[in-house]
Amino acid sequence: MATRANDFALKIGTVNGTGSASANGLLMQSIFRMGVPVSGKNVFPSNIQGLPTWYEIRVNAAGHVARTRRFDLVVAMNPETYARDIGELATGGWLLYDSSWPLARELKRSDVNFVGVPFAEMCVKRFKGGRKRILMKNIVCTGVVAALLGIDFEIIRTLLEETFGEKKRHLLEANFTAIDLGFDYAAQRFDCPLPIRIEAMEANRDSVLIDGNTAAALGCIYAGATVAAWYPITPSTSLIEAFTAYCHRLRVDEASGKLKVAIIQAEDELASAGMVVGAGWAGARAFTSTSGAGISLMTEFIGLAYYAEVPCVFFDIERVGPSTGMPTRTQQGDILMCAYASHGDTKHICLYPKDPAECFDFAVRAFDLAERFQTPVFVLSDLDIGMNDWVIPRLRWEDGYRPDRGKVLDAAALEGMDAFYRFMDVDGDGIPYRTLPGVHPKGAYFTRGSGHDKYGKYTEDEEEYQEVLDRIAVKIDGAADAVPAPEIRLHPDAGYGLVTIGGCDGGVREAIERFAEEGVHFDYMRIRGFPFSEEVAKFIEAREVNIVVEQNRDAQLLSLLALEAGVDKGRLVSVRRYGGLPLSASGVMDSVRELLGLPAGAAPAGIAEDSKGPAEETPSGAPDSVEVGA
Amino acid sequence: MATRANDFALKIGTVNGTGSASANGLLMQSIFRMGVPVSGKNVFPSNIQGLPTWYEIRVNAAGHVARTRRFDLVVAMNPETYARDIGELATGGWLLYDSSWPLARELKRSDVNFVGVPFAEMCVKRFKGGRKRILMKNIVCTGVVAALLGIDFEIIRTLLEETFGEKKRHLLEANFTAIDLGFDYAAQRFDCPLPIRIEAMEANRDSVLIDGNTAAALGCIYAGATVAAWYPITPSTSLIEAFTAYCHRLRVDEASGKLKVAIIQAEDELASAGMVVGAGWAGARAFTSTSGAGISLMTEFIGLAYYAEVPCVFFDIERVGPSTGMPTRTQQGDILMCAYASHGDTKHICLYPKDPAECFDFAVRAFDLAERFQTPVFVLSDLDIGMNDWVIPRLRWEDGYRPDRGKVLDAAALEGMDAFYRFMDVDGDGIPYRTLPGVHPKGAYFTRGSGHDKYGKYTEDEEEYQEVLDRIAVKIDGAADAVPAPEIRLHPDAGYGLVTIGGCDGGVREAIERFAEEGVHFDYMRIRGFPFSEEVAKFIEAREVNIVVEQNRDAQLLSLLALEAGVDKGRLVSVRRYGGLPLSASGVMDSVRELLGLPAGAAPAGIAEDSKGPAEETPSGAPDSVEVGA
Amino acid sequence: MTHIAKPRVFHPGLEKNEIGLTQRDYEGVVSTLCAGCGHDSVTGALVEAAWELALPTHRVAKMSGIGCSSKTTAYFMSQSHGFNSVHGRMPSVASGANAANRDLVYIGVSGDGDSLSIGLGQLCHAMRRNLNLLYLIENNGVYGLTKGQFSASADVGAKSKRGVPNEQPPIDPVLLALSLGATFAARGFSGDRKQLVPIIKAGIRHPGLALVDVISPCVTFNDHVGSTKSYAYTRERFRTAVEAAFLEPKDFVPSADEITAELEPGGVRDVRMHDGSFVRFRQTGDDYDPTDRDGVYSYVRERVEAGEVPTGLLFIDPESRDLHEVLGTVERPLVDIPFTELCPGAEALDSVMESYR
Amino acid sequence: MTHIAKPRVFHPGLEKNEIGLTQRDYEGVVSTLCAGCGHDSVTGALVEAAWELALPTHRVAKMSGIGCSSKTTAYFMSQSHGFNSVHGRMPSVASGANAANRDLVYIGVSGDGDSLSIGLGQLCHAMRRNLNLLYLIENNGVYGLTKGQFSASADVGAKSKRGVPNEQPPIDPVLLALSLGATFAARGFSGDRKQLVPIIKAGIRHPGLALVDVISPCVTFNDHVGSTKSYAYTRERFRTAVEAAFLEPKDFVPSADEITAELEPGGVRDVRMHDGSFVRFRQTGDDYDPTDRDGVYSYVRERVEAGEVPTGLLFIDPESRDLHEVLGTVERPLVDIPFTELCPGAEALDSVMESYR
Ligand SMILES: Cc1ncc(C[n+]2csc(CCOP(=O)(O)OP(=O)(O)O)c2C)c(N)n1
Ligand SMILES: Cc1ncc(C[n+]2csc(CCOP(=O)(O)OP(=O)(O)O)c2C)c(N)n1
Ligand code: SF4
Ligand code: SF4
Ligand SMILES: [Mg+2]
Ligand SMILES: [Mg+2]
Repeated sequence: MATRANDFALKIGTVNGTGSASANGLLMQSIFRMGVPVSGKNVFPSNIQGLPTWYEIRVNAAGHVARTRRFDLVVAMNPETYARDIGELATGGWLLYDSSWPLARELKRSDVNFVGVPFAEMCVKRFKGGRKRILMKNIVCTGVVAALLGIDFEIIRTLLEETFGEKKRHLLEANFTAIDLGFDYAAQRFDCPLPIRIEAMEANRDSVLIDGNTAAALGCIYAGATVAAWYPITPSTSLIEAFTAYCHRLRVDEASGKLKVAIIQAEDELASAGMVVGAGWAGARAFTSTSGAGISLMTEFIGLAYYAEVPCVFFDIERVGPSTGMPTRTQQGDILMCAYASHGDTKHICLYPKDPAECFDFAVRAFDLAERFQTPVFVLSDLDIGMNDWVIPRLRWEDGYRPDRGKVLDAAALEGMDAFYRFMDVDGDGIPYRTLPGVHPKGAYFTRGSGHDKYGKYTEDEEEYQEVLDRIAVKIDGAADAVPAPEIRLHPDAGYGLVTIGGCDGGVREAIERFAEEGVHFDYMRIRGFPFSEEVAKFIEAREVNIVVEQNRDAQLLSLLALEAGVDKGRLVSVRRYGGLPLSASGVMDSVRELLGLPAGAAPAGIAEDSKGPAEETPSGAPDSVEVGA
Repeated sequence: MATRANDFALKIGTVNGTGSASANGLLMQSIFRMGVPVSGKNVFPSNIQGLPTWYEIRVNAAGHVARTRRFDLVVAMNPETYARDIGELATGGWLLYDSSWPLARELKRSDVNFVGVPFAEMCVKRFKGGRKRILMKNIVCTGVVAALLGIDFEIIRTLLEETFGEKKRHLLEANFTAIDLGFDYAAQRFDCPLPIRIEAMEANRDSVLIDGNTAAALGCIYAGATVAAWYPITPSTSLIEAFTAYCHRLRVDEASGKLKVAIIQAEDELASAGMVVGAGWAGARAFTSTSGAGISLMTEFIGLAYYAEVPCVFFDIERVGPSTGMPTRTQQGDILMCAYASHGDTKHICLYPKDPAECFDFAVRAFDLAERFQTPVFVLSDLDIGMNDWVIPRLRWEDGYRPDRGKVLDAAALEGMDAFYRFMDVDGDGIPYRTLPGVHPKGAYFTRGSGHDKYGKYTEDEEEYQEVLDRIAVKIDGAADAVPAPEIRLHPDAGYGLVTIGGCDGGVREAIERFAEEGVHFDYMRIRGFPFSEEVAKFIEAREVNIVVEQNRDAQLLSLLALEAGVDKGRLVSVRRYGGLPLSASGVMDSVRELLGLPAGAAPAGIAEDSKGPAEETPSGAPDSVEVGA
Repeated sequence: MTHIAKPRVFHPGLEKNEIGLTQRDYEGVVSTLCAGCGHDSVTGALVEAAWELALPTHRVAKMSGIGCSSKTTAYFMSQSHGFNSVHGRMPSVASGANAANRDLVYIGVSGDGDSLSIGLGQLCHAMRRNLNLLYLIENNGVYGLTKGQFSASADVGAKSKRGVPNEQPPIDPVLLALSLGATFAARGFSGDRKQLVPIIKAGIRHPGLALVDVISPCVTFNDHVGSTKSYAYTRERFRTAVEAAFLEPKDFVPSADEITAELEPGGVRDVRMHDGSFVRFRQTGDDYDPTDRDGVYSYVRERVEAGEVPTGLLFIDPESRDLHEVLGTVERPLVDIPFTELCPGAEALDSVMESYR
Repeated sequence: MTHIAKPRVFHPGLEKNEIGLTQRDYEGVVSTLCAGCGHDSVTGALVEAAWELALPTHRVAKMSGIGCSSKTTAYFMSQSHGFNSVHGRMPSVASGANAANRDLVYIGVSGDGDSLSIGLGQLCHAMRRNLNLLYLIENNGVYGLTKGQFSASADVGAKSKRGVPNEQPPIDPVLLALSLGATFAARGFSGDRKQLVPIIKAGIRHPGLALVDVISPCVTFNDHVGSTKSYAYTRERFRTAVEAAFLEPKDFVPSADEITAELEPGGVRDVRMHDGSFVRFRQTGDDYDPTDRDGVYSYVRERVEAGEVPTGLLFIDPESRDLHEVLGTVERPLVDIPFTELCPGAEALDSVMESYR
């Protein structure tokens, strides 16, 4: 096989709770340090210890980050999943397994190469204690993989030193031993590196390797959020954990050593929602982070915040629904719920980041929008964006930034007024003026979720009630131009539009590039905010066929577009992938091919992919060979 | 003025908590007993005592029940609202007020007749004790009105006897005295009856006067519901109260005197939802009754019931939202929420009754649908339907009815099976077989809201997960032909379609009749269930312009049609009335005229109406005279 | 809650407090509750207490849920911000507001349905969090606003207006508070303003959650014979466990009895509050220690079992540490910290980024 | 919760109970919890108790919320229906099921987060409703499934794995149960199956809600030094308040000590259950009356204050009346009543209609 540097995918199958996570991270980071674009997907179970778990690494010089469905190298450390793991190996690929025990006959495949290393034996010889042996096995394995892929050994050693440093000297030693053990073993027995290999590049000089939840947490800190209320739920928990950790580093008052933030672990999601509403009302930039089930529980409070016009920010790190669903799998199933959450007539501003970079950026914007429009704002991320490590341009901050507090009247302003009316449309933009408690007697008003007129007085009069509700509608519609504009990429010869959202970006854009190689071109639009701006409608109206790609069963983005973009639904066709794994380019291509009746084109060299995928959307006839890498 | 028998509207303005309710009921019922079609709307405050409250009665030989916005007779018993009450009087109408005190100059209107009766004085003379005087004032007033309208006095006396009977002899006496007092006073001083009057008919021989919540409660009893869990919330509380009262009468076990039903007042709506889910799972026909805010709190449980496929019934007696909104006003603001409640991909069966008759019928159907499709079913009624008294055909029951329990396997069936799999699509209709706990060991399975495969086993596998979720989608779509079909009324010369839902029926159909008198014709479709059947799409597709009339701000029915009926949104135009009062024909006509650019036609004699109404939808230029009755 | 502004006739006679405000300045819009509703008396006590404490009106935040009781926040202190939130969730809204601005005086008014039925979880956790909040439960044993269904505070055997007895054990907010580690628990009666006002004042000054359960009869749905939350019943069973007076630092004179460790009837004991003010407890006959959590619990249980309604400032923990002390937040209200002190700036972000390379 | 069917090898030796089932027949799918998790021991105790009581497997309903603990309902009695509902809401789901079919044996398993944090309100109200349910809280002081945050049962001063101490007062489910009028309250330890099994058996037979708080250490996130819910800490502070044995009617022989009103150490007292079975309490040194609600409360408070973990079948109310008695529902399970007995029929409707004319 011809060498294929910096363009392949590998998958590591282990058992969770055995320390494989850190070993996987080590591998990812070392590739990143070699300056090569890389992406990792952690496919883990909703359990703490003892079940199968996988880590997928894609190395792609061109910077494609989408998940792949076939792998060139599979590291099978968990006998329980051998069969499945071997099945996902691309023809001509390599299987690395623990040869301490013979591999069952029936698992053999003639079209792939089996590489056995007696990991268990080696560890038993070299290390004492069951736990240690289990942990070190992963490191030994990393050593082998490093050798096979030609990863710069020094980088690995440096990384280990950085992680353990002087304090954990003994651990460091053990890790060194293990790494060497694996590296040497492979170096001596196999001709390393394999045709698939890492070759140093300079692509990451200005990049970082970070997950979306951490980036969002940093965004909250930089936006000046001072109150966070939360309740643990996968995959949103790490956002608050990162926020907490960084507040203890960046939000400590030198003098007193105390915190310039209040982070409250609430008893449940109803309470955390209530807390951010209360804090927003009192004048703080407040947020909560949760996942679908949490939003369901917050539904009543969301309606209150909408109607009482209280700024607050909700992060919904989506996971697979409905109900408890699959807590450790990704999906975009809350698009409709967040847009309309709560009873009665409500509509909410939503932002849809595509990666950690936008998580950081949109987090900041979310607070500005919430205060400017005095309403709840949702940031819809998902498990893939939030919990996986992504290579993104280093996050930067513009010190000139000042928060948009919106129309808040201070003491001086109030002093000069004869009377203040909370819900009056003074400027004709539907946005009333707001006062904060404790500022000035003249600013006092009564906030309520019950019927009120523009003066803030309780009412049961139809016209007084409607006047306020209609103004709120105007206000929210006005946000269309304030939310992040759609990302649009046009191609002169494009025949169709491809419309998508959030984390689908990588898979869809890669699909577009690969279709381009087949001479089929698409215009691209990624929705980044709701309410939809003019541009969204323009793009769709300008094309007969707009294929909407999203990760849910019911085409929720397409539905929202049909309802709110004021476009002809007939121009929208749907492609959905919602099994819970990040979107892959080949998955998109399969469906698009089927939709447009395109021939199954040969995949460009180097991308190992197959056409297996969710039954209902795959051209059943597609021969398995078609997409297998050369 | 020419006499106008059995075709006029009157309004009574009093203070709540003064016993006016029973007096109003007395009036309503006596008219009903005279065999004349009548409808009453109670416009009351969200408070227990001391605030203005109104009762509107419309008498209409043709059977029109929609609310009117102008009145021929206004009984102003509450000085605090004199101005407003007098303002709603139609030209040529009568104002009945308490002349114990002189009427303020500025309140006088030259185009109406003022009828003063010294109610307070009369009561002080005749009755002892403040409370008694206040209560009796309303009865005296009823006596006066009875005389003015020529209501059969014997009927009133009989009604009083029925209410108080022998047990409350003293009360009966007092009421007789009061009624006579008022009747005689009027009979002697004014030439009774007025041109607007009641003339006995035979229209009600086979009718009853009942509210929707009571009818729904009876439906639940007849459907065999055995578990009801609830939490008080206006306007849904009276449904459970009626259910409770009738269970104590119709569900008592002779032998033991115990109840064949469990009615649990839960601590909140999350709990009541959980209880109906648990009861449905255990095999009971279970329901809860609530209003918007309650549904918001039940959102998480609704998703569980959908995904775990548990039958249960939710009554949403809608009131004005968002948030606490106006608890004692009516609206149709939960259409979208109920259709899609909960995170992830969910879709729910919804039924939309138009009056108490359908509340009874649909309650029964709701349980059949819930068990047949093993899913939550929503019955969306509203405050107007639920709490106001309607004249409807006497409710009848077909003893041949047997509940549709759907696919439930009994012990015998299970005994004969090798293995039972809960979520398998055996029949290809997307509906799996179900077993009940305690029936047979072979029927045991594990119910969960987390990912599961068709065998009921926990899964995190994308294809196993999708297989189940896709089947559920098929199952729910299959309900389209099982829900109540739309009510369709065609007119040969119809140029447009008028589409509406629930309680809008009366107002819209009256508008159609009145437009017909102007030579403008409409085809009519009233949506009665979701998912939408073929017919719905056919009707809409067959017409260029379909005007969708509904009572919410955001055109929720129109949106649902655009999304789910598979029709071109361009054919749908919206008319919305959402100030919280029941829909009036003139309100509909105003908006339709504006939409279609029709001339403001003269209203047919006898209907006292004006064109005042929610600003944004009223042709501002419409001269006030136009619609005032001759 | 309809807003009917009161005629602000000028009364030269109206007494002014230290900051020059009259009680009128602490009033709200006219109540729309039923004539005779206990809640209106509680409102009166609140006005009196706030006036006596000379609270700057705009520095007070009134929090409530939904119910007749929750409506009352509109009936006092129109010059203060008020937040009438959603049913049963006032505690969380108050927690968030308090987290954002710890310097305001938070007055929460709720009902027994709002706090003990739908809101029980939030009440319990708010007590555990000990946020600085006066938490008044206007307890009438029923859901007034929804027309009189039993709430979770209805006593066993209590009869509804229709004569149906309640059979579920009641939740006694005071016992609940004691068992969950609350730092201030009291019970009053809307019919006894003299006892209630000092309790409210102490509760406002208490640095933590001050739970005050006020028996506040619902004249419309639960004031009949057979009710255990009626005026008559409460008056009859009313028992003062211990008397409490609130003393400002300036008004404080150490009492003679102070030395007497023994607390015989009439004996006095002063408990110092964090701000230097004092609560002076006077024995009423029972040997009673308002700082002994378990002792108070047993006392209340005994009296309740004996069919009495034990009242007074029943328990206070002088060591109370509020939410912010536990969270370790800065003294300054978070809302007062300028953005520049909250945003770490470009450089800091740059060094953070280093750890992601 | 992945379903790995256990190899059902035939063990001739496996003992059979009265209905001919072996313990194997009461087992579930293989646990996916961490090796050493306390919850697995509780599962074992449940299997043993169910087998000893000879429960017909299909007449048992297993109810749970969400959490590692809630997962365990899949790990016992595969031949029983199970409902793993949503987080913190098991009590309401169980209430509904119980309302529909009162004849099943309801076994609810929950966690401290599931029951005391998000689910606190539902737990409290379920206890007040006293539905017939064995309510097991597998209490480890943390949210295991979400990786170890403190739950509402974490003790003051308890240190998280990262060394951060908890400062909020804990909720003790037993004290909560006592103060809310629950009719059965016990505490066990996953490490002491001998004590736990009879408690579970008595709880299953108790006609009402039997709250059993089981200290069940989370080896992954809360079994370190500094934890107050670790195996080591619990073993060290473990104190048996009173011993309890469960006796079937047939096995019951009135004990000699029975007459001794005085309960000296070793003294025995038999409490009769509604179905004729007995719980035999044996004094362990403390003069202890398991039927004295307030006495038990004070005892538990004292021991806890003393830093101990008081365990045993702490309180039982022999007069317990369950949900159905209060609701006045018929003896027969509602699900067993044929439709024809539920539907009043056309005639009845006709007469009802008369009142609307
Ligand atoms: C989510 C929700 N459920 C139900 C209601 C209806 N509701 C309004 S007030 C109330 C009970 C109030 O009782 P309580 O708190 O005791 O106040 P009271 O009226 O007795 O003073 C209820 C159930 C509501 N507003 N919101
Ligand atoms: C509504 C909702 N919020 C949050 C979660 C996430 N969650 C799952 S289990 C759990 C806590 C479990 O703690 P506990 O009940 O103590 O069980 P343990 O794992 O400790 O046995 C949480 C917060 C969820 N599943 N649903
Ligand atoms: S109903 Fe009861 S609680 Fe409500 S205002 Fe009237 S008396 Fe007060
Ligand atoms: S995380 Fe803790 S509670 Fe969960 S299984 Fe592991 S040890 Fe048990
Ligand atoms: Mg109350
Ligand atoms: Mg736990």
